[in-house]
Amino acid sequence: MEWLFFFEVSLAGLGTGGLYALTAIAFVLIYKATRVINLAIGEMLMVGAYLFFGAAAGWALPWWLAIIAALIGGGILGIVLERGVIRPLLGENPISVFMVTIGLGSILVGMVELIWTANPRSLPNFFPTDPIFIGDAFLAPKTFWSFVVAAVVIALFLLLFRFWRGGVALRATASDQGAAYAMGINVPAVYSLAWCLAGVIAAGAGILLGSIGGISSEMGFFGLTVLVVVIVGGLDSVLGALLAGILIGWMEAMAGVYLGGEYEHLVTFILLMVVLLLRPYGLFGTREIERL
Amino acid sequence: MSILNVEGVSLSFGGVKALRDVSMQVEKGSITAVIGPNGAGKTSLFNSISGFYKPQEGRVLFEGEDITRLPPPRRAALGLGRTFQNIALFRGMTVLDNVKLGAHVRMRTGLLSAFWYLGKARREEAEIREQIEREVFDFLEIDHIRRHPVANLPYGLQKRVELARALAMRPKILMLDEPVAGMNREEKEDMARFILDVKEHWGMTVLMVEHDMGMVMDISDQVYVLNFGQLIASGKPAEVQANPEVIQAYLGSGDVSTLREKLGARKRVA
Amino acid sequence: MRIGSPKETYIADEALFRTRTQWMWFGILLAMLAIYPFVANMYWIFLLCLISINIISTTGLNILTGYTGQVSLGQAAFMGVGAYTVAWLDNNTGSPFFINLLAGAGMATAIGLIAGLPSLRVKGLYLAIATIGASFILQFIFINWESVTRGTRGINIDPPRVLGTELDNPDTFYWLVVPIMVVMVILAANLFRTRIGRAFIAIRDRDISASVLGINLPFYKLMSFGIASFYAGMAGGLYAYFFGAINPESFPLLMSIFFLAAIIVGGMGTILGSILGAIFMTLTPEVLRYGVDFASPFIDNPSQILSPLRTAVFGAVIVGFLLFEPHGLAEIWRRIRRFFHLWPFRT
Amino acid sequence: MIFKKLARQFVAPVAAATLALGASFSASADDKEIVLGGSIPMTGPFAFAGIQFDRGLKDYVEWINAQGGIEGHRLRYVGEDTGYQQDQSVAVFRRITSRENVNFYFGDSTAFQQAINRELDRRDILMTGASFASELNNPDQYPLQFLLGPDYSEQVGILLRHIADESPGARVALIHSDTEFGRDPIAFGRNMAEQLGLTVAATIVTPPGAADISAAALELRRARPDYAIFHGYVLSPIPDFIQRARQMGMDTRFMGTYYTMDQGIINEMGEAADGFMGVMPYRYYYDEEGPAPIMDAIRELHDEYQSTTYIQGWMTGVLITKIAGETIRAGKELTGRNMRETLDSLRDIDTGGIMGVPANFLGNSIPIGRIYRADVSKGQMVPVSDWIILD
Repeated sequence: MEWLFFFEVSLAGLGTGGLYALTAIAFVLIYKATRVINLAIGEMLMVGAYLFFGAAAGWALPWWLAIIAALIGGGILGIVLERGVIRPLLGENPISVFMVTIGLGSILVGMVELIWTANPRSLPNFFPTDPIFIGDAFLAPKTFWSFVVAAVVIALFLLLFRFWRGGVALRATASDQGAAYAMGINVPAVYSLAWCLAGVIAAGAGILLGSIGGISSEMGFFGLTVLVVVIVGGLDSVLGALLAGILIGWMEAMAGVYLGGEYEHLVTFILLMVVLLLRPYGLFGTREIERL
Repeated sequence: MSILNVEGVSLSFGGVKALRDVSMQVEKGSITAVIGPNGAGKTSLFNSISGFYKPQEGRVLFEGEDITRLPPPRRAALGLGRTFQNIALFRGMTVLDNVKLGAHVRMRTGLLSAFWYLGKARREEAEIREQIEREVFDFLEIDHIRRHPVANLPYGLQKRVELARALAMRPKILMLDEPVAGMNREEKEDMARFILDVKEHWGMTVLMVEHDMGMVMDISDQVYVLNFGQLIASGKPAEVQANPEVIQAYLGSGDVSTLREKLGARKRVA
Repeated sequence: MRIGSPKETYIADEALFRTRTQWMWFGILLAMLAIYPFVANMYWIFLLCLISINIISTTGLNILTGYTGQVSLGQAAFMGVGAYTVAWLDNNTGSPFFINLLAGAGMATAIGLIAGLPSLRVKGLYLAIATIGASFILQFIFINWESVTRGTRGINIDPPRVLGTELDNPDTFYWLVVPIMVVMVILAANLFRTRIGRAFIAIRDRDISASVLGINLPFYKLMSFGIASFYAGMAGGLYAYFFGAINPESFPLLMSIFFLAAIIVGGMGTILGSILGAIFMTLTPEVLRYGVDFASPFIDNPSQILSPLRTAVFGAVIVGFLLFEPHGLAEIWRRIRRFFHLWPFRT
Repeated sequence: MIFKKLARQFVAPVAAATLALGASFSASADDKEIVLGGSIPMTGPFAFAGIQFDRGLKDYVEWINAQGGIEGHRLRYVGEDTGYQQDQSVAVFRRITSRENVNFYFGDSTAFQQAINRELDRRDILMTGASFASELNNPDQYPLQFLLGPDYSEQVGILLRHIADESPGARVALIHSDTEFGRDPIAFGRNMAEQLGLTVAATIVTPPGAADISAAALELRRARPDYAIFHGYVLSPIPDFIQRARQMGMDTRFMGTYYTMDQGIINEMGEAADGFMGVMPYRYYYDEEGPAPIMDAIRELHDEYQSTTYIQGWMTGVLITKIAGETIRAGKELTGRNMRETLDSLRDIDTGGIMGVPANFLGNSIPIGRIYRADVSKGQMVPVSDWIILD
């Protein structure tokens, strides 16, 4: 029974970890392409969830149409943020850009509260509700399905990143901007593309997260844990984001059950401090070389 | 008597060998120049001396003391002052503050005294200010811009402020990384005069890296030539100039700007 | 129009206020601060006390972030350390308030130094994130160290007593907080007239060159963390006395962002910026309230848009300043002043 | 206009001009008026309740003034939004008290009500509010505050009492959020459960704002409790817990405390809400049994359902009216301290039917409540116990 319980909790942790990994990918995508640490990722996720809520509950669209609408909305949001705020600041002190994303997060929260108020809401359920059993271990259907969706999206994204022309342009830009520019890649378009894709992914993650636990204007808090995930994984490493996402999801579930819910975030942030002190550039990140 | 000894220093980044077994001596009170084509390892040598790079092999001795493992600030405190190839002024400060910062290692103001700005802090600031005005500003003729933010100054003046900052440290050895790079003829001549004055009036030892052969040949007492991280020649300017290996190195490098400079140097020497 | 003023000595030229006019303005400012509590109503005195506390904390953060270039999102948590220290002393030892305040600031300094340790390994944004981590861990301690912090229930603090009078209301507390604020701002301004302040700026502008020029980076970075936390601790202690009760939720991450926003809006790396930024950020919600009051006949549920509007405007102010006036209000102020210096000869 | 307002607040009350202006709005100097100030969370995470408090208070004030006020005094309510932020709540308090002569004040959170306690004493104001924190239920520390019902510990106590009656020796799980709100009654609840012979099968903590409670749900299943009491939440993540528990085939009965027990739980959860129980100190809008003049007045005013937090606004009004009325009749000034004395002397308060039994203060709280159960087919909360009085 104990081992079964351990196994079940682990599975539940992996479920959350899948969402962390998915959101972390959105984050890493932005970082790789534009070198922006986007603290507003949690708020972008929240906006995506609210767009879905608005489309499904407000306009009464069927859930699949509402998802498409929310994803498109998330993508547009990404482009608008990039063109409107991030691009004018590119090349500025990275700290300014970092703080601008904090400001953006606040604006997004304010807008969502203006439109939908700060009341927590629940999203219409679109996952199958039959319980899932792996052996004897129970897995909540929401957790299972959101993990499946996250995994499929991540896989799709990795394929895109590898084989699609836009993905190649993204990777080229990420590894050497100047060279990419010289090769005729439209670097500004790549910036927009990265933000757009990240917006779509974040919106998707928001819908998944919201369908599990409901939505509120405070769900951007999720972004802080994602920040830890990407730091632990290494800011510019997709693989790192995936593994660290899963790891942290699992660790939080373990801490929550075996230590108590109040320790969930504590272990996350202690892990963060340890990684920063021992391996500042994360498990898989590239170390930046300093020049005089 | 030599003030600085570099003994068999080797430095590599990953697989790239930047310096291979380089040894040199800087005599007290001399002007010593390090020359070589682009990428020869001149700045790497400078950085190894001032402590930003840690060589894998060899030692650096300053006044007979092994400083190879000392962090940069400790070396500065011992009396190694320097300027940088790409001007490294602190853009958020005025000329005066930049120069005062050079005197950092000579000052002792502690935190409490600094907060209240009474007694020691106040006295020390006034003393340093007075010294800088007397020794540095007048000498380098930059007293009229002391309250200007450095960011908006023309290039030549910025170079001069950088020299001023290094001088404010009152170093025992002044290391200049390409002091006249990018200057016009007139500015170069000014700078050459300043460097000679530093040596003659202040008795300071100067170690410089420079591309401009004319200037090197004109004012140096001793020249070291680096190529591909190795020392290929050393001696008095005239000896070095005549060294076939040196000529080969410069011609072989295909470095157009160096060649042009070198030709210009010939003309001037002649 | 004002013309140059020749100096007799370098000491005079190194003074904080170099001209008679500057001294005069400073005197006028002090006089206004002294008169203020007699002419303003209680609410506006309350606001000025709050602004003073915010100025202290903002100034500290500006030393760390604006001057030394080390971004910190832990300022509120360090305030919490100061506040909890004061609260504990107040409830357990009965020591006089100035001892408590200094102890609070000292404790915050100690914690700040520990939290600053990652700055020796990482910089820039990594450091900012490390400070987020540090504030969460501190928050956890505030919540769970029940024997000292009383956990989520929070602690009540008795008002400070001076000569038998309780400073339990803004109009009396004013005489404690405003002088402390003025002194701490002047101390900060002094700091940047000395080698320590210059070392901070040098680290911000070019840390490696600074190191080669003789500045011990770890030492000065930690010192900067220590000073910022000292200011935070002092502000936190005053906060505890001012509000009379604190709990773990009194010092959220959002508050750290508030201070960061204040230095962006005011101007990074200027003392004047800390002051203007803290004033601006504290008063913006007030102005919005008047704005919404004013617009109330034309909109539905005016009272229900105020706080989301504040959140949005808070963000917009950060974004707006970074995009359009990255040097903040201090720069605007400088331009205005220059205009009047030259007036009427040039515009 | 705005400038005029600004000026009004800024300029010295000593200035003659301002005196004139000031007199026009500090009408409360005229002792025929009772002022109820309020820091009201009209926005922010607690807005769902704040908006209803505000409506309830406004409606009550209008109603009581139409009845001739309180012993001939008009009641006036001045509330402002706080966004549910403590610093804003304090600022609103300062703002309102610096221009009004406030007798009563309505606070929006435990933190604020604690923080402002000293100020109440100084200004001699009697406070009540949205918080049912056990911490505030301490007349020594908070002499000028009272609660509008049972404190959170007492609410959990009432639930446990009901459980012990219904199924003695049952296994109970406590699920709470890791917040001040959530932690409040836990220690008390565990103690009381033991005294009542119940087994505390698990105490599960969820981090604040937690979206995913998968692991906690598994923990709940492992504990296999007969009852699970949620505290420290409004809605989320309760539906998720219940849904998962049902999927895992558990037959645990779920319970909630006051702020969970509004109609919202039925509206939001639908079918899954059926059987959800909780403690409620007030009658629901549709609870028409027994004589209840105040409930009738509410129903007369509004045809549609009114939330429990709206009724809480009325409850505030009813208690204020009792306290102020008695104080006036005793010929005493309406200071906080005088009114506290009145409050202590009140016996068997008639709440006009908001509470089904006569109310008595115990300390700062009124430890009375009743267990209701969600009946989804009716779309209503139906009583499953009598009024339980804790002592």
